[in-house]
Amino acid sequence: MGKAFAVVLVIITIISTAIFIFHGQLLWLPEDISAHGHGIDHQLMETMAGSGFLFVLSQILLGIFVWQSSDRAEGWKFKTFPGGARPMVVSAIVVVGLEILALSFVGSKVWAGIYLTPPEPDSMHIDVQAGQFAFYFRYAGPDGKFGGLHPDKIDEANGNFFGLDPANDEAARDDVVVATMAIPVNRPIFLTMHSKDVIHSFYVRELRLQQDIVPGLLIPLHFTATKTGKFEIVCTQLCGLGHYEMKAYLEVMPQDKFDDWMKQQEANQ
Amino acid sequence: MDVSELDATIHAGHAGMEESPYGIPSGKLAMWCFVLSDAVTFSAVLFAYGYLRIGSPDWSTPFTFVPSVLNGLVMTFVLLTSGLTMLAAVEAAKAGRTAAGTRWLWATCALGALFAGMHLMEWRHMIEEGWRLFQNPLGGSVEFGAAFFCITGLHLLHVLGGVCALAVIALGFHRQRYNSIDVEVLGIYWHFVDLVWMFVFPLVYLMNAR
Amino acid sequence: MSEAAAHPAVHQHTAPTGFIRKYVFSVDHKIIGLQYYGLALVAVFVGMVLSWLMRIHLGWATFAIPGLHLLSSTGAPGNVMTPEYYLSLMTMHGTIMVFFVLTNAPFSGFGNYFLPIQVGAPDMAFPRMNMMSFWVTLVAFLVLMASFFVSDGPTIAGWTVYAPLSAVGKDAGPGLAMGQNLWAVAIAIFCVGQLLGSLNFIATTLDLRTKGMSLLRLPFSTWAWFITSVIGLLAFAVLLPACVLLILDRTAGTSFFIPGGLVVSDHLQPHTGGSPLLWQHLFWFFGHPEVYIAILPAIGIVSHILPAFMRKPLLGPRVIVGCMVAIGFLSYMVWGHHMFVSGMNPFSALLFSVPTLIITIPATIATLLWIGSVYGAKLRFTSASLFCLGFISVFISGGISGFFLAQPSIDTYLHATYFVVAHFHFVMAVAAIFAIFAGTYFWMPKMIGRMMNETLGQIHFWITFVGVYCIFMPMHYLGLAGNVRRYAAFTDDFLVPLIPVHQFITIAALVTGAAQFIFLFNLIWTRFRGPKAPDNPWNATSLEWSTTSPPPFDNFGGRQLVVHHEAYEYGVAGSAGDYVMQTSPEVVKPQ
Amino acid sequence: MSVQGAALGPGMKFFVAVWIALMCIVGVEVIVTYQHLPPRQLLVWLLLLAFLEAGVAAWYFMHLKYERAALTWSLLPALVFVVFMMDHIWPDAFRLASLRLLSH
Repeated sequence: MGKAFAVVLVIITIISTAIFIFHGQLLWLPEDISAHGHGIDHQLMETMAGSGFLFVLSQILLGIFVWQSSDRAEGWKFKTFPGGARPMVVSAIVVVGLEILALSFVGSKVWAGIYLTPPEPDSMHIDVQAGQFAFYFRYAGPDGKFGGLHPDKIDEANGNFFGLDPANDEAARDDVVVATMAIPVNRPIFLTMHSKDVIHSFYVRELRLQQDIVPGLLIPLHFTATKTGKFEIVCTQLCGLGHYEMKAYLEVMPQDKFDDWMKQQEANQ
Repeated sequence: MDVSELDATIHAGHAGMEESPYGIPSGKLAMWCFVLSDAVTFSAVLFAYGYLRIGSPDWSTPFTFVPSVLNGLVMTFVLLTSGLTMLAAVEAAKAGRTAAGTRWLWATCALGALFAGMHLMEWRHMIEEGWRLFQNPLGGSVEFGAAFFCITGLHLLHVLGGVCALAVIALGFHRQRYNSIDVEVLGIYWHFVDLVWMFVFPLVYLMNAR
Repeated sequence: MSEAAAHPAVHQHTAPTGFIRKYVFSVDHKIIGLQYYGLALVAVFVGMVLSWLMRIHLGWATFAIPGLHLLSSTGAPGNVMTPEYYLSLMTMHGTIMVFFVLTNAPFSGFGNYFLPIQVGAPDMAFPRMNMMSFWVTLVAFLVLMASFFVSDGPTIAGWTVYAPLSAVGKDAGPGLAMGQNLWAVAIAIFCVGQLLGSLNFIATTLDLRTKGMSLLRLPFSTWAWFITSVIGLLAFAVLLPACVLLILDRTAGTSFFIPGGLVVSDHLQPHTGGSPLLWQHLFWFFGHPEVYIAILPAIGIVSHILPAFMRKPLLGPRVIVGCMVAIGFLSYMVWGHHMFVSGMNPFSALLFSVPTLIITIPATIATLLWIGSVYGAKLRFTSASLFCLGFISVFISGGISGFFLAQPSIDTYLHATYFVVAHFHFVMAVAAIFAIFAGTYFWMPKMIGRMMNETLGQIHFWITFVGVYCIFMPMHYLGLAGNVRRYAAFTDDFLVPLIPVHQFITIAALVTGAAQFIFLFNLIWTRFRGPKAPDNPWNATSLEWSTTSPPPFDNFGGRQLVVHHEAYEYGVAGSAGDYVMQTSPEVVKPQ
Repeated sequence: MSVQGAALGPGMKFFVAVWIALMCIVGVEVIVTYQHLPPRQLLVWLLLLAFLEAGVAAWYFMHLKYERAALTWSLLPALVFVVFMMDHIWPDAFRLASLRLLSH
């Protein structure tokens, strides 16, 4: 019975770790298209290596010890682990402690680099509004100024998703509102995000970014996309019955194509 | 086994039991634990109040010295005095002076009721001024009404509960159904209600004084 | 609370006669323990069936589940689950499992039954309050269940019921009118029950220890229950006002958690000035300690059972108790790691990340001590010991993934993906459930006086053990692939290719779930047909084994026990036998 | 320590003195309130006084002084610890004010 347990345990361990590694992409990660993402991926790899090692080690150890102690002779006098509890405590504190130090040092830097740095001064500013169950994106337009928000004026039927007031508000008149977020590649982007109803979340796997959009707050987020393509922006914060299909597309395009796109959008407004 | 007898067996280092680390009756220990957890409850509410206040630029501070703060002062005086009478009750109970103990308990009960009465009067006054859980007659943040009525209301509930408990214990103590330990345990609760007010008064009244 | 003040520690020593007083409104901690266990048993099967339905829907979104419309005609037209109904089931699954299974069974259930016995007390310190705490909990459960039968069904806000989705009322979606009210009320009631229970546990552990039962001689399980009750005392005290404020937001028009200018389904909400993050802070301030309320008793139970089957004491018993205390402390310093990407101040994220990582140290120490204790042991393989070993394995698997989620930099990618689901199911749910199973196979002979069937028990173990790995390991891969959780169906381009994995998980879940009915059958069969259990079937040492199975009304038949030994003296050199009971007067020669 | 727990109090006279002291603290609080300090300073003062007042009340009125030190040393650290931990919400609260989207 004990041998069976040990064998099963080892098999489980091997399969589990194998599937992590021998898969299409390493660790199943999607490609990273952001300037900061490599830091996160690197951190992920480090953690995977360290904790994967601990995982295999402890599972295998458990398996071995169980195997050994499965069928002892009658009247077997138990043996204590050499050194008793001390090696356990020491190794745990040292090994895990060191790993923690290493991880939190590097990790904190990565985190700070993304969330605690101000956006580049020349960033392109896009205003994001999330609502049940769609994202809308707003570009300042030629005047470079955003119009004010008036929740009471929100009127989805007539496409006034942000609650703009072009009648009395200069800045609002040329705001470009779209349902797909197009950005130029390698250009720093600065998002100000707000929600019109409940909490939503802005998640782009390939950007390695996730940020909840809290109603009543103006949540800042900034990044730079380094690869062109079309990616999905999905909501990761439970926001109601349509949560699972709340998404928009992020189109990263070369500067010139972006300019054309923007002209077209301004024409459509 | 009768109450005091069991406590005696537990806490007087009876041969049958390990001695309790605090050397107090279980009822008293439980009341202390309850006070601890209740203190956490109150701090949670007060923290929420602080959190919302910091987040509201348009916070209004409506309390003038007369009547609000003055009224609060008198209420504080009443509650502190009730604490004193509670102490007298405990002392008397311990000294075995049942009649005196009962009288002091009733006195405490009366003061508690008086406090509750004054509090409700004040509420009525503010509601007449147009304060609601969701409304601010001064046009500032509505969180003031919410915070005020919830915090003072939570405290008021504790006072009313205490008043009922006082009445019950007073009756029971008079009939020898409850002993001095019960009186003391109730005392801890009553002083705690008093103690909470010591934070509610400055944080909810004085911090919002004009 | 004047209950406690009015009647400190009343103990009847004569069993009540009459069914009602004896089995229904009983003040006997053993009956109350069984009642809690029974409640948890009902709850766990309800929760499991819900998870089945969810899994089937995730694997085959258009599959018509026969008879589903009986559960909710609006939620399942033509037996196909609607997205909102999926969310309802998900919410109820989480709430039921966390509150009424993981908190009730290992803590309130086993704790009520065995804490007084293990300290050598005739009953809890406050039997009436004990009874009250159970009935309050039962009411909470019924109120929660009632939300299945209200017109718009249970809440869809998830078990964390984040405001404002949970606070603005019916505009936000189905289930958020009456269903959400019932949820909040039920949980508020549940808090009261837990507070009463915790007071009782603390007073009993400190005051009712029999002669010689010094604090250091308490079994691990008692330590765990004691520490857990302290955590619960302080944690539920925060959830209670939070729920009350939520109820006020929903019914009295306050705006604690609702900011101004919200337009929900084209209605401009009347609220202003609140903060959704405030709810998250209050909830997780309770929520994280709650995780340890679920797992600490499990750790205690496993540490209590293992030695009996290894025939040797655990390594560093004091250290293990120390680890439990440390974990209890740290549990209050880390709640913000649930909120890394919630819009909370990014500085705080760093603040919360470090203690979160530090928690892994006591956890690792405990794990290594278990593993090291197995070395050189003479293992007896019963269902109980197998589930203990399984516990260690899944506890490792679940704990490891904590390394990732504790770091904000990685969490920003993995947050709200199936990686998180895998993590907390392994470390909290499965681990705790394994401990509950171990406890059941170990203690049931004492609780109902009959031996459970070993063969069935071991079949149950093998299917469950392999099953949970098949269910939850793949979820890590899904998470790393960016598979978002709490989705009723996977329609995003990058999620569609992952559906086969979900189908595999679903099949595994169905099989594993089915295996639980073996356990249920075993339990019922044992209750009525099982062979009579001896007083000490496992040759174990702690006090519960020095009384009859099941124990008499006052636990020890009026005997006043005296404790002479540590809780786990197995294979003691210098002792005549293989083990020394705590109560045995035998003097062991020090070697 | 006898069964009665706090059997040996110092007598009512002393408690009356404490009661007067408490009233004085409340008086000071009110006086401080009307010094027109900036809110944060006022808060600090009021909290200090409130903790002092509460401490005196717990120490004498609630008889902590007359219990074993163990009781104080079990209850107080627990409460202080939990309240201290709750303080984690402040950095967030202040950020909240700066991120407010709309006037209300």
